[in-house]
Amino acid sequence: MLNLLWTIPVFPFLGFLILLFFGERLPRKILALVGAGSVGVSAAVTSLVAYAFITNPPEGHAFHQVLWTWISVGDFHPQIAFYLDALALVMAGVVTGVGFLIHVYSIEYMGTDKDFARFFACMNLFVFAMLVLVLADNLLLLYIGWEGVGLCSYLLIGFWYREPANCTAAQKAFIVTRVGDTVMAIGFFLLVVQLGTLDVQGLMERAQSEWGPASGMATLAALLLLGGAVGKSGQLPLQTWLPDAMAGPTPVSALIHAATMVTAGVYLIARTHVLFELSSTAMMAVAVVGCLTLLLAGFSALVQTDIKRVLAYSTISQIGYMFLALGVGAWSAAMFHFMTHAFFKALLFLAAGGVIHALHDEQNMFKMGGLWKQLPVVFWTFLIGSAALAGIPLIDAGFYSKDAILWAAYSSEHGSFLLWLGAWIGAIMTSIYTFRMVFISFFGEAKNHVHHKPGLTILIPLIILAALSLVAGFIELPHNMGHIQMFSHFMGTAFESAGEHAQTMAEPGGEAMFQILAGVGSLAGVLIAWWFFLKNPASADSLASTPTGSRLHHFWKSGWGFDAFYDKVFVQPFRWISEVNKADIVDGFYSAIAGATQLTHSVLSLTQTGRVRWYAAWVTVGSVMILGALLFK
Amino acid sequence: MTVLPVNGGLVLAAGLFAIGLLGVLVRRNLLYTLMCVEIMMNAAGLAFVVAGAKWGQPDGQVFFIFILTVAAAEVAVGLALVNQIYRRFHTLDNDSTSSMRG
Amino acid sequence: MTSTDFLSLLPFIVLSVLILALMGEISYRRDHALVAWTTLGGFLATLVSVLVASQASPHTQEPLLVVDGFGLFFIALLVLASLPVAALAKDYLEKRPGYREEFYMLLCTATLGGMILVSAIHFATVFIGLELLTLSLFGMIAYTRTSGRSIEAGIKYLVLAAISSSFLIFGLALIYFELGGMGFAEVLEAVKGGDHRETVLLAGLALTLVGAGFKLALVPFHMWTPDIYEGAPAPVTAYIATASKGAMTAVLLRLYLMGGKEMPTGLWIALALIAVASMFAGNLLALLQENIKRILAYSSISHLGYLLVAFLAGGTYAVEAVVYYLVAYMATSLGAFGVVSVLANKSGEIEELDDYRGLGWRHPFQGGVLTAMLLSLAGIPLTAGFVGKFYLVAAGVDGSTWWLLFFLVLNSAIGLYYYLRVVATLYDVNQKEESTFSPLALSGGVVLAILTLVVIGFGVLPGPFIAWIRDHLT
Amino acid sequence: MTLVLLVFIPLAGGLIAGWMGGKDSTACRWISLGALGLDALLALGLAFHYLGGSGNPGDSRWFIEWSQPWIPQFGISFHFAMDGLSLVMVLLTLFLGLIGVGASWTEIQERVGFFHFNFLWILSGVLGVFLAMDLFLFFFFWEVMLVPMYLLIRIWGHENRRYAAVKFFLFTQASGLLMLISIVALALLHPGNGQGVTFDYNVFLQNPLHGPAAKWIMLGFFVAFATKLPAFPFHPWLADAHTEAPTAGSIILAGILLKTGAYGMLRFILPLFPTAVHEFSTTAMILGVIGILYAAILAFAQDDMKRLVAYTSVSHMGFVLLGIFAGTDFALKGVVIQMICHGLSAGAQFMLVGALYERIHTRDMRKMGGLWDAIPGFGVATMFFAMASLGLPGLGNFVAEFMILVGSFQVAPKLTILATLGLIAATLYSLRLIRRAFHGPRQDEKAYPDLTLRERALNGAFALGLIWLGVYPQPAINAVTPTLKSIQSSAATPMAEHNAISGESQ
Repeated sequence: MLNLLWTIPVFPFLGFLILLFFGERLPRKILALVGAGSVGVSAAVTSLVAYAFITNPPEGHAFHQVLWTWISVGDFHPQIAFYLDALALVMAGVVTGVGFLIHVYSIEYMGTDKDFARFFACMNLFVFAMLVLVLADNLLLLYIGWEGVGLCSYLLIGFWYREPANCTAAQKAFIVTRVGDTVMAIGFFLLVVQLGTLDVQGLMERAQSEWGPASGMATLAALLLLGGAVGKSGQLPLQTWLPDAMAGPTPVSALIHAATMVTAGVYLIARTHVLFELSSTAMMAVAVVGCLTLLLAGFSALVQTDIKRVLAYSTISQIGYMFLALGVGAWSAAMFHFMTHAFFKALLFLAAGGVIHALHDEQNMFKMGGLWKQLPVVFWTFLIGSAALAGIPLIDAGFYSKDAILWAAYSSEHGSFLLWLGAWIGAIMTSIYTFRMVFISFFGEAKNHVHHKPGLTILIPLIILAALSLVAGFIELPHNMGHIQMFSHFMGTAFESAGEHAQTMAEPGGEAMFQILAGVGSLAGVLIAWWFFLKNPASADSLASTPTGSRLHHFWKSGWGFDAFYDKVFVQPFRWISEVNKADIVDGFYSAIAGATQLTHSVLSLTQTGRVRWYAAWVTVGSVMILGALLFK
Repeated sequence: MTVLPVNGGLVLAAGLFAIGLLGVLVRRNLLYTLMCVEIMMNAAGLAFVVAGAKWGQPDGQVFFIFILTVAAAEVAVGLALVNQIYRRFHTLDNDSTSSMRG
Repeated sequence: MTSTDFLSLLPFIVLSVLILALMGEISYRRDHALVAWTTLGGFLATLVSVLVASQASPHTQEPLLVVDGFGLFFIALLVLASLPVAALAKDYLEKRPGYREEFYMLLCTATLGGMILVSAIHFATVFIGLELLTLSLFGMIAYTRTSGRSIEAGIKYLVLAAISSSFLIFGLALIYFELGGMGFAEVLEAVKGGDHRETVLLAGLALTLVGAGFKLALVPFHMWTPDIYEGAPAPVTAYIATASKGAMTAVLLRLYLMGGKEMPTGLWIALALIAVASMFAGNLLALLQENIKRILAYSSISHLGYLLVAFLAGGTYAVEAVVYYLVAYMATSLGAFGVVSVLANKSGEIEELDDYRGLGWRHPFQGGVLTAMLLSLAGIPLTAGFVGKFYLVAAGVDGSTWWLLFFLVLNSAIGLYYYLRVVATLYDVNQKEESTFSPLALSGGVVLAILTLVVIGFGVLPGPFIAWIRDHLT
Repeated sequence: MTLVLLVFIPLAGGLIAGWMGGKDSTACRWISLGALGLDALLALGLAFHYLGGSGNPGDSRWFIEWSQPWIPQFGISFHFAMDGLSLVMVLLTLFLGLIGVGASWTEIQERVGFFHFNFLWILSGVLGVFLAMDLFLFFFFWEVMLVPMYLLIRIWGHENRRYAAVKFFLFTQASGLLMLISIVALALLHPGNGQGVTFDYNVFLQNPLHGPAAKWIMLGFFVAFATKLPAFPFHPWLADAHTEAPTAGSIILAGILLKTGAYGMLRFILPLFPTAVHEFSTTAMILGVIGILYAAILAFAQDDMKRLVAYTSVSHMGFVLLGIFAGTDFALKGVVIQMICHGLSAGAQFMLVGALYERIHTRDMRKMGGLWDAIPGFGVATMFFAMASLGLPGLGNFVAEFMILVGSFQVAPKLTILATLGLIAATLYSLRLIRRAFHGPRQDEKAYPDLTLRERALNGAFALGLIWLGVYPQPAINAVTPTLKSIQSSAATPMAEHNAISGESQ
């Protein structure tokens, strides 16, 4: 059964090919069938494989499938090969499962778009690339998926390419992530040159044996990989592309820019965790990046007016949590949060998409309002998603996964109070902005008319995801609340070399207090949001209209000025140089030579006067010169 | 003492040559040009005679005869051409025979 | 006169007889075709006589002449260059009014002068040969006297040639004054002997060089070239470019072989400067030139500059290089001017580049030949010019004259520009309709075809000829 | 003899095609297609025989060798030989040649015969370059291809063709003459095999030249190859030539002619002048890196689509230069893959631009926009090759650039990091091209025909090649491994001695 592994990515790829070559000719029903069906088959195969993997774990809790040798140079033999362990399986499951739901959702959501086929082609290609990414057994193959998802992200953000702003957003996404990718590529060079392989397992072993802890080389390599991870996952300082990426259709935002692709960075670090563990500096860097990002994004999310941008910033922020978890060595907590986040964030996006769809592409929250009556299913699912995002205690998955991270941020050997505090403030912020969104969009007076209600293909995925957002948390409960460790045990097979730091440090009494703090924090956030945005909206406005307030508001809304900064420092100088040198200065040099030659020609031509006396004079001059040369040399 | 007059002959020849050359350079009338060329050739001839005298050989004078012949032939052709030029351009100004240039 | 004398001088005698025969023929009855065919036959007979003479060579006619392999080779070369000129002239003069027959006599006397030049081992002989050649050229250049430019060219050449001859003979006089003789061997001996560098001798040498430089159109004695090339009838231009220059080159080569290789430094520097200046002046002047004959004239200046590089390099390959290059250059120039000549129509020659637009499409043969010749001048592979350039480089490398080589390369690049300009014009799509080229006559066609074959043959299979040069000339 | 046939079939085909052209253009196209097809079959036969394993060449350096004296006085001979590197390049040449004929099927309507004559002669010259193992013969072919290429640009090119054609010719010819000096100098200064002067590659190879002379000679070669490659600062000819050439001309210019420069460096510079290369390598690598970035910035600034693609070639060839002079196993293999992949991706891009020009009659991207709407097939194809060009993993260019960069990282990490920025720059210009031409609102509402079946097939061939090299480049790598190994060993052995000597003196 495990041998079917290679087919998991193949189905979406076949779907892509069919859609690419016959997309123009096939009827929409077939297109939908191919587009969503290929992912569905893939999801089914994944569950078969998962079943086999869990019931009958392969040796070493990892399954390795080599298709062929890709390149072979000297001792370097990267293969086209897949590697399945718990980590990859969870990722693949989420990618295919959530992916399938989103595909189904898209059938209706994109149903009237004239580029239906292109949409599904890109989506299928994305799923293929993402699966390659998560199943790759070496970093080079991972890089195929890594850049492949980047390409699909670009294609889908710019899906409505007739709108220049969308194109710009797409380009920005590609370029910014490419910057990270390039840093990562340099990391690969370092790894190949130093360790001679890119096979993840081999690499980890060699890193441990050749570099040992606290090695500068390990730090360097880990930081370079981190560069790639922050690019893809929208973390500081490369987070600027993600909010703009919302220009794509909403299912794209759900699948690529919330559930799967943007967590690739998390996956990468988890995959190479051995390397990171060799360097406490790198670990610290990951944690700090995560912590700062979650705060920054949280504040930015607070002031957005576009519902998708709120969700985008919240995605950045939540991935910040995952990075924080990674940085403190809470590997399985990070993956746990990844999984729950995939469910509830996909849900939120899809639900938001339902709203947007119903209001004829209206994304501004302040033009919504009162929707809970008109779109009850959407409202309730959205509310569940919001609760999970905000981490409302006990009832939802988000609480458990986030709690695990908060606890680890404090208790792990890499953790600290400051990290916890940041994460805690972030949690409060999360719940404020989440419920701000809920209150503004769904409550209050209706400012817009619902044009058409979503159909079943939209609602069913919502309901499934909502259910998952609620129950997924119960597979991993803190030891003082049922102590279920299904997930971390399962994950432990992938992280066994690392071990879980959080548990070893745990002091029994402390954890409960932190859980209470977390719960209180999120509930307080809901209250604050209720006060400012539903009960007493004027107070929020007056707060924002003070000079400091409006400056802060603007500052946060523009994502802390990163865009402007990058524009000044990178974009404009580059444009300037390219514009100045458009005609190629070097060419000017050669043109100057050519010009000088032609000038000489004209001057010399003047000497050819056609007058015999002038010619005779030159004969004379020449003879004098030769005389001179011979006589007075 | 005997060398000096011989060298003197050479100097004279050189002077004549220079005069002829200068004439070519400054005179515009083609006839004068031809005459000046003639002077140059004869200057060279004189130099040969002087040199022959230095070595006590007849070769110098023989050569002078060659030169005379050549000069005569050249002038003959030259005058014929001058004739043609006058018919065609109605001038003997050699600066004006410069339709080809550049 | 012994039989050896007779045998060895047979080429001279045959040609002289030819001149006499032509004179008689013309005085009896003017028949252009007959005279032309007689000339061609006579030239062929001369070629045969060269073979005969080679049996008797080397044979020295002290102190003036030598008939040896070297001389005979160049005699043959001169005759081979004169043959196509005669053939081209036949077509060319047909289209011109006036008497045509005397032209062939002048051609023969000029060639005889050239033959004397290449056999000379004494400066007196050089003088005689040179003047014979030059005097005949006066007539040839101005031959189409209905054309103002022809006469203008004639008088210019006459005046300037006479001046340069004066320089030459004055120089000779000085040499004679110093040495009491003008044999090549004597002069070279004196020049080589470092302690004997009398001022007068050096001055004589310098003035002699002026004469040679003029004939070879080297800077700064080059100025006559474009005007005379333009004004002279195309076959004559071809002759000046090839036979006249070839003969003078042969003299220099003989001097070089007899010991001029070890020239005084001052002379070397002067020649190097002349070479570089010639390359630059020739190429730069040709750069944007619009008259094809002037382009070729300027290009000939630079080509002689290239040739000088081999002389100056003085390595093992110098002589081979010069000979090969000269032969290649002569064949190519004959071909190029040959095309101009066959294209000329009744109203005159077609020289403006603009008129050649689209020639390659309208007259593929003429266009193709001209293209081949231009590419050979540019030194593109598959042509003799390429091997020639290779040879020059080999000689330069062998003599380690790196700077000269550098300039050579630089100038080749400049040269390419205008050669290509012409080639491109030939294949330009928007052709000019009003220019009416003469249809191709048989003799012209045959000449061009043979020359093209030679140019390409020497480019593709240079081996045999190189071997021959090595066996016979060095 | 097979090798001679390989070179002479296109030559003969060109003559026949040129002769037929006046009468029947279609026949003439088929003749050139046939001649190239025949040649390609021949080459494929060789490939199967020698790379398929059955005809293992044993320890001989060459698969086939053929030699006939040509100018024995200088030890010059018609010496053809083929090894893996040559074979790969020959295959690439013929592939692109076939594509080129296909791409000009409808584009060239005037003087079809002469066009194909020139086209086939160029290919013949290139094939000669890849197979000649006598330096004189090499130079001969090196130059032979120039004139037809010149005419190709000059006659069938776009608006500014005169300028571009002359520029192309002058740059390559001037640098070529420097190489001629170097070749002759090498032949004359080299001790040879004891039988007088020789131009034979094998002789030089056995006994590489050292010392100051070697340095200067090497520079002569370098300038010629760097101009052809082209490397900064010898690149300005390329933008004009590529932009103005007809499509087929651009394809083979970018696809093959540039590769002759890289090939020359691999074949001649590295093994023949090991010590000189050792001293010079840093400079060359710096030039390579400058080229990568400089050309990328230039590409970004262009409005003319073809010019943009042209500059990307310079940028990509910067990687080649970097890799060659890094000289490691990785880098050299990457260089070969890069040569092939760039041939394919740039060829395809030029073909697309050409096909686009046939439809909308402009290459100015300011006049395009939103074309995806009108001609989605073009959009997909352009996107694909733009991605290949920016080094998307999974396509050949990525493999190539990755290997080159790893290889150069081994010897020059800092330079390599700079070079890696080229990947970002490549993204910038590639996306800009897509953005300006295919995305955004339409500029006009005219309908244009999308890719025809013929064009789809040609693009498909390119795309398959790139994908194949992207996921399974091993056959190509294996084919050139022995060659590169011997290049490296001849480059390394004397260097080791050199180091040993200098080590002792310290």
